[in-house]
Amino acid sequence: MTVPLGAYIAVSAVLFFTGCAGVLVRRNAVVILMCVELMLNAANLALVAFSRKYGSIDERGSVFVVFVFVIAAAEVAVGLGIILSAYRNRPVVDVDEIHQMKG
Amino acid sequence: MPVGPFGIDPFIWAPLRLVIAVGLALFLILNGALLQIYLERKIQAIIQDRLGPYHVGPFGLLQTFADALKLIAKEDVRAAATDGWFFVAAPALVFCPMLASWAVLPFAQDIVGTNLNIGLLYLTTLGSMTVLGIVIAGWASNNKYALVGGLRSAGQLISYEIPQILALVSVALVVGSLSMIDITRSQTGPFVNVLILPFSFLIYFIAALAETNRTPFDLPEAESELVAGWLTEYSGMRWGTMLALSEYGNVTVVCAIITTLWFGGWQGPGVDAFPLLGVLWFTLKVYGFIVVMMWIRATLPRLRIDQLMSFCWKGLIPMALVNIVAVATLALAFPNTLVPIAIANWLLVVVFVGGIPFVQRRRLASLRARARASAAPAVRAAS
Amino acid sequence: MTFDFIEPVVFALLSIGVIAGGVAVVMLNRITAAALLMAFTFLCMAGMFVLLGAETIAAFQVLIYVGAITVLILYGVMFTKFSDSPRALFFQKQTPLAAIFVAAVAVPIVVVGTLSFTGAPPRAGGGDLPALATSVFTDFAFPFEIASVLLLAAMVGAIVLTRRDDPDEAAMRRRR
Amino acid sequence: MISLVWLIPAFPLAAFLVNGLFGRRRLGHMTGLIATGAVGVSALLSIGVFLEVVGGKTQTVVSLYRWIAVGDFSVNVSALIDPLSSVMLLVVTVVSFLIFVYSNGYMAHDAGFYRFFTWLSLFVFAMLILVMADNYLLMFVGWEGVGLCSYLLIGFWFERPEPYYAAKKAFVMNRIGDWGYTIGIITIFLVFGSMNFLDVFKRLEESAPAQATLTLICIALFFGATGKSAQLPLYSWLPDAMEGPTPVSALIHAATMVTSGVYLVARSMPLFEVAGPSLQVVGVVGAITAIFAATIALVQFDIKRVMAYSTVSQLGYMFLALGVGAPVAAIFHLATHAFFKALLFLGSGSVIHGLGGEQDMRKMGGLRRKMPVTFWTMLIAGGALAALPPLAGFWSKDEILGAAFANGHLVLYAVGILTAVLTAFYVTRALWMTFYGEPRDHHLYDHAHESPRVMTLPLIALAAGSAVLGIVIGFPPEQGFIHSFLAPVVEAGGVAEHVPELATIVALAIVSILAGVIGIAVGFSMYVRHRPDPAALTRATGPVYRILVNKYYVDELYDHRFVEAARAVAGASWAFDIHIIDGLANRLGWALAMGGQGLRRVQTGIVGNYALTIVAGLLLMLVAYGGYAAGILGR
Repeated sequence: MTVPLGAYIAVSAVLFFTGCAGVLVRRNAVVILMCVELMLNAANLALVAFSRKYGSIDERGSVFVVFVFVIAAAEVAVGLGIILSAYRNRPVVDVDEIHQMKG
Repeated sequence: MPVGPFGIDPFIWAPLRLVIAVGLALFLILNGALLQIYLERKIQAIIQDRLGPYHVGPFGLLQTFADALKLIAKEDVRAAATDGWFFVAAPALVFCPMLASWAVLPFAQDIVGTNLNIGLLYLTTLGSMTVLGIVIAGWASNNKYALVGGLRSAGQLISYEIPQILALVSVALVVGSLSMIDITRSQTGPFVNVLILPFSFLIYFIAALAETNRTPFDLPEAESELVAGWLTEYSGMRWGTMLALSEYGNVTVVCAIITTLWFGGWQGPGVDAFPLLGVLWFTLKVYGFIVVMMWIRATLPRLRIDQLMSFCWKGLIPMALVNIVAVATLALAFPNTLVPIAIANWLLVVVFVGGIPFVQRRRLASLRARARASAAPAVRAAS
Repeated sequence: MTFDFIEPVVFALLSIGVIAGGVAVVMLNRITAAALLMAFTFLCMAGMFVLLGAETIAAFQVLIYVGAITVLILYGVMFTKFSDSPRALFFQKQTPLAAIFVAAVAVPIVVVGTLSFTGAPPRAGGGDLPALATSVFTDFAFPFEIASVLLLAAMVGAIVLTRRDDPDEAAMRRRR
Repeated sequence: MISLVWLIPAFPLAAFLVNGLFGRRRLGHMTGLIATGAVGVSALLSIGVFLEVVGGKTQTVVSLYRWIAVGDFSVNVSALIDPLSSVMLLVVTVVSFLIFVYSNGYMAHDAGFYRFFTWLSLFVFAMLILVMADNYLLMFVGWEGVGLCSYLLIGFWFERPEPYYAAKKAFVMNRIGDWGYTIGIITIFLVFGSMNFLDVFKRLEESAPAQATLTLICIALFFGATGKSAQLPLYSWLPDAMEGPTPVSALIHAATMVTSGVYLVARSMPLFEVAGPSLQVVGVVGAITAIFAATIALVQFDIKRVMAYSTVSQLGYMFLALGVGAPVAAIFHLATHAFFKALLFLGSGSVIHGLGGEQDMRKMGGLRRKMPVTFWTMLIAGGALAALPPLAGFWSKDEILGAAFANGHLVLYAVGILTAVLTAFYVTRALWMTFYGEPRDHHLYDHAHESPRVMTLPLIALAAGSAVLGIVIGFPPEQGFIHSFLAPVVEAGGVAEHVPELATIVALAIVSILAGVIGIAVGFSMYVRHRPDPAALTRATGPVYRILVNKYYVDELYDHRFVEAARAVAGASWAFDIHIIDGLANRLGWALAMGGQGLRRVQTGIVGNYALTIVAGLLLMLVAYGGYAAGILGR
């Protein structure tokens, strides 16, 4: 007996929405960044699972996972850069206290 | 019922094999650490014209055993302000990846934990995991020296991973496989990879020194600046696990990688006749490199952190990139001979070794100029 | 008897680890703990990739997420001061609304996703490195280049964002 | 060798890039050497190509890459190398090379030295593209390129207003011509489904389209040609173009660019031959232009303007030749004219240089003692222009006239002869006023000096060309090398000029020699012996003279008719733009601003809220998808 695809999808979806909820409810920018990473990772799981099941031999789903890695790395680097520079101007990391762009 | 090796039911054998392998690895690590500590002290002593340990046992051979006993018996001290279970978890976080990486070290023809087809990738991966433990240790110690040490070490490890991986890539390009076994098999006879890719070996060796926090790159535990870096708050067997086991285990792993990738692994005279002889050759080569590392430690002074970083980012990484491009291009251009690659690599070695003094001189001159400029701005402005 | 029962067991453990880790990341107040648990989640995810037979992806996962991203985030945590009281950590106003929305989206997707892909299990291929590399460097060569450019841009951007130009350095530059 | 033909334009392009990028700061006067060297290499290459074509490799197509491919419309960037284009290549590169050498001396003291050579290299590149192109579109690229360079180089001294206006005028007039050209090539594509010369001509033979269409095409193309090679009605930019530096006038406005119209018509000869009256149109326009410009040239005092009008008139000759169905003669005259007219310009440039920028012939005189090389070379060139045997101009012009006569266009023939007389007269007048007689402005005369070697050597080379070129490739008349070489290309259509018998040829030759001699004689009697005295003649023919001096008031006419009209249209559209379009835009902007004021509330500035809205959007999408899935919402 082996694990059906649906199980992987379920795990991925649950993790995704956990991260989503985190992005919505947390205030600390760093934590929000972490939650975004979780969401990306969930997407990766779904991609790999699907490429395993449906993908032809050339691993297209995994290729997309590689690109997601790239995006994630870039996103963390830039996101932390933004957080740090914002923190340098005003020592807060709570995203709801950084609302100078309010209309 | 099916019968596995040694006439044991495979259902029993598979977990048994696992247990045996892990136990063997642990055994090797522990004793290796003891032996290496002894070696380190002796070699330092010889180079510094001292005697080194000589009280306990013949030639002080039992000294490290005694130390180990002391460490184990020691009381487990934990500063009150340290950070709960992080503090406890950190040593494990440092130790486990190192332990796991022994799974793919090919000691001999068939004596290997498992033959992963992405063995190299696996090793680099585990190497990168060590950082986490160190950072956590530095953080959990709740001690500024420890924190700075942890951050330094994290930055250093992350930076030096890049040239390390690039050097590995060039080998993978030439061999065409990531499995340690295939890489070893690819270099039969006298023509081991180091004759073809000396430059990537050079890069990897330097980067490996930094990866394992050996002098001249042992800034994280630079006792002159920060007491003992991220190890400050640790004592007893935690400290033992952290430093003794993990550090020396990592050194062993790195030297094993060097041996496998560039020096033909287990291969040596008479291996074909007696495969077990491979273990001997492998161990000899590995310990040869360990000794070299200790020798370097006794020889070279420690770098400053900015020198460390600028050397990595401005020196190693560009050269490693050049190396990769050259190797890849030549491998494509001459698919069935390695001679051009070898020539190019030796040239790179010459350039690198010969170039460093000039670069240093130029940097010194510019530094002096800047010093003068900052010293006498008025003069500069007038001129 | 065989080892067939291993895979589901491992999968169960891994999925528990993943989800628990994720929830902990969201709920925990201590951000360092959250970061570490995130790393744990990533590790379990890598395990899942191995279960799926994508060892390469698993290795990349550990290399990038655990080795690099977690450490970066720990840096961020250590460089920024944050308030530790649970009340301060959560949006007070929009939390219930967010919970409702997420639940509204999540439940159907999870259910549908789970139910619609039952049956045929994913085939656990062997090591996928050659296939992956082939398609990255042939069909996806152009996206690959774009991704590299993106990385470069991100690197430069991060450096520019976080460099603080100290005055005497600037003065030196002006004098030169 | 031919496969390397793309190197020929590559070198000037490289020179252009290098000079343009580094010329200002790095290179300084190196730019001249670089550009000259590059063009020299191109000249050598094209000599090789030419020899190879002579060796029998007629009509090779060197395809570089596919430029445009849209449906069935595909254009390659490829070169068509046949006798015609190889001759053009040779003329363009060699003359350019000599002029580049000359420019090194002439522009030496100019601030914009590097700019000059940058644009000049670009011009050579564009001209070569124009000549080598194997389809009308690529040719159009070169066509526009030379137009641009001519604009830039006429306005080279943009600090002064005149060059600036002249450049603008030239550009606008060229644009008018290009409009015709564009219509022509578009129609060609519509009719033949291709723009490639060979395809077009092949399909022309296969499926004979309607006469009207062909005529339209040819007239349109010819209109473009009139714009580029300064024929009536679009000639008037060329005399003003003399505001540019003299080498530019020599290269662009005498030797190469202005002849591209002739090249275009010659290239499209198969079309013109079957396109009913279009050839007659070409011939008539050419003839009128020839005599028209010649009459204006009689009374100009600016030495360069005289040359300019003579250029216009000589181009008229070439079109006349094309019109009477003698394209070979046209190309022949093109080649010889390139040499001797370039020489005349460079000579007058050297005179101007020697006199420190003075262009008015009334202030010159007696300069032959001061600058002998210039004098002798210009004398040869003048002889060639006046069609004295055995100089080059004689053979080509004689062939044109002969062809006109032989093909029964007697009116055109008469006009040609008359023009020849006038030409001989004004060239005599110009040379006399410049080099003979008493120096009229002693101050200038005393400071006059011969130009440096770098300028005189090209003069000598060109003089040699003007002297022997005709007899080398043009003798015996009607059967010379040039005929056997070019005829298969440009006379594929079959209106072969039937060769008259020797007596006729000799008679015609004598007639045209007489024409030249008469003109020269009149010139001498007027300016040496003052019989009749030019001043008196001027007074006698007051109104005519005034008309001529004022160039038939053509510019004024254009100003009134067209420029004013254009101004009116422009004003109207300006008003429309201001009031209607901008008004609309402003209203719209105002409305948007109001809306933004309203929507501002949404921007709380809190990231979490934005994320929440994203999730809400996801929820909406999910609902919609569920609706589709459940079939509630129809597809």
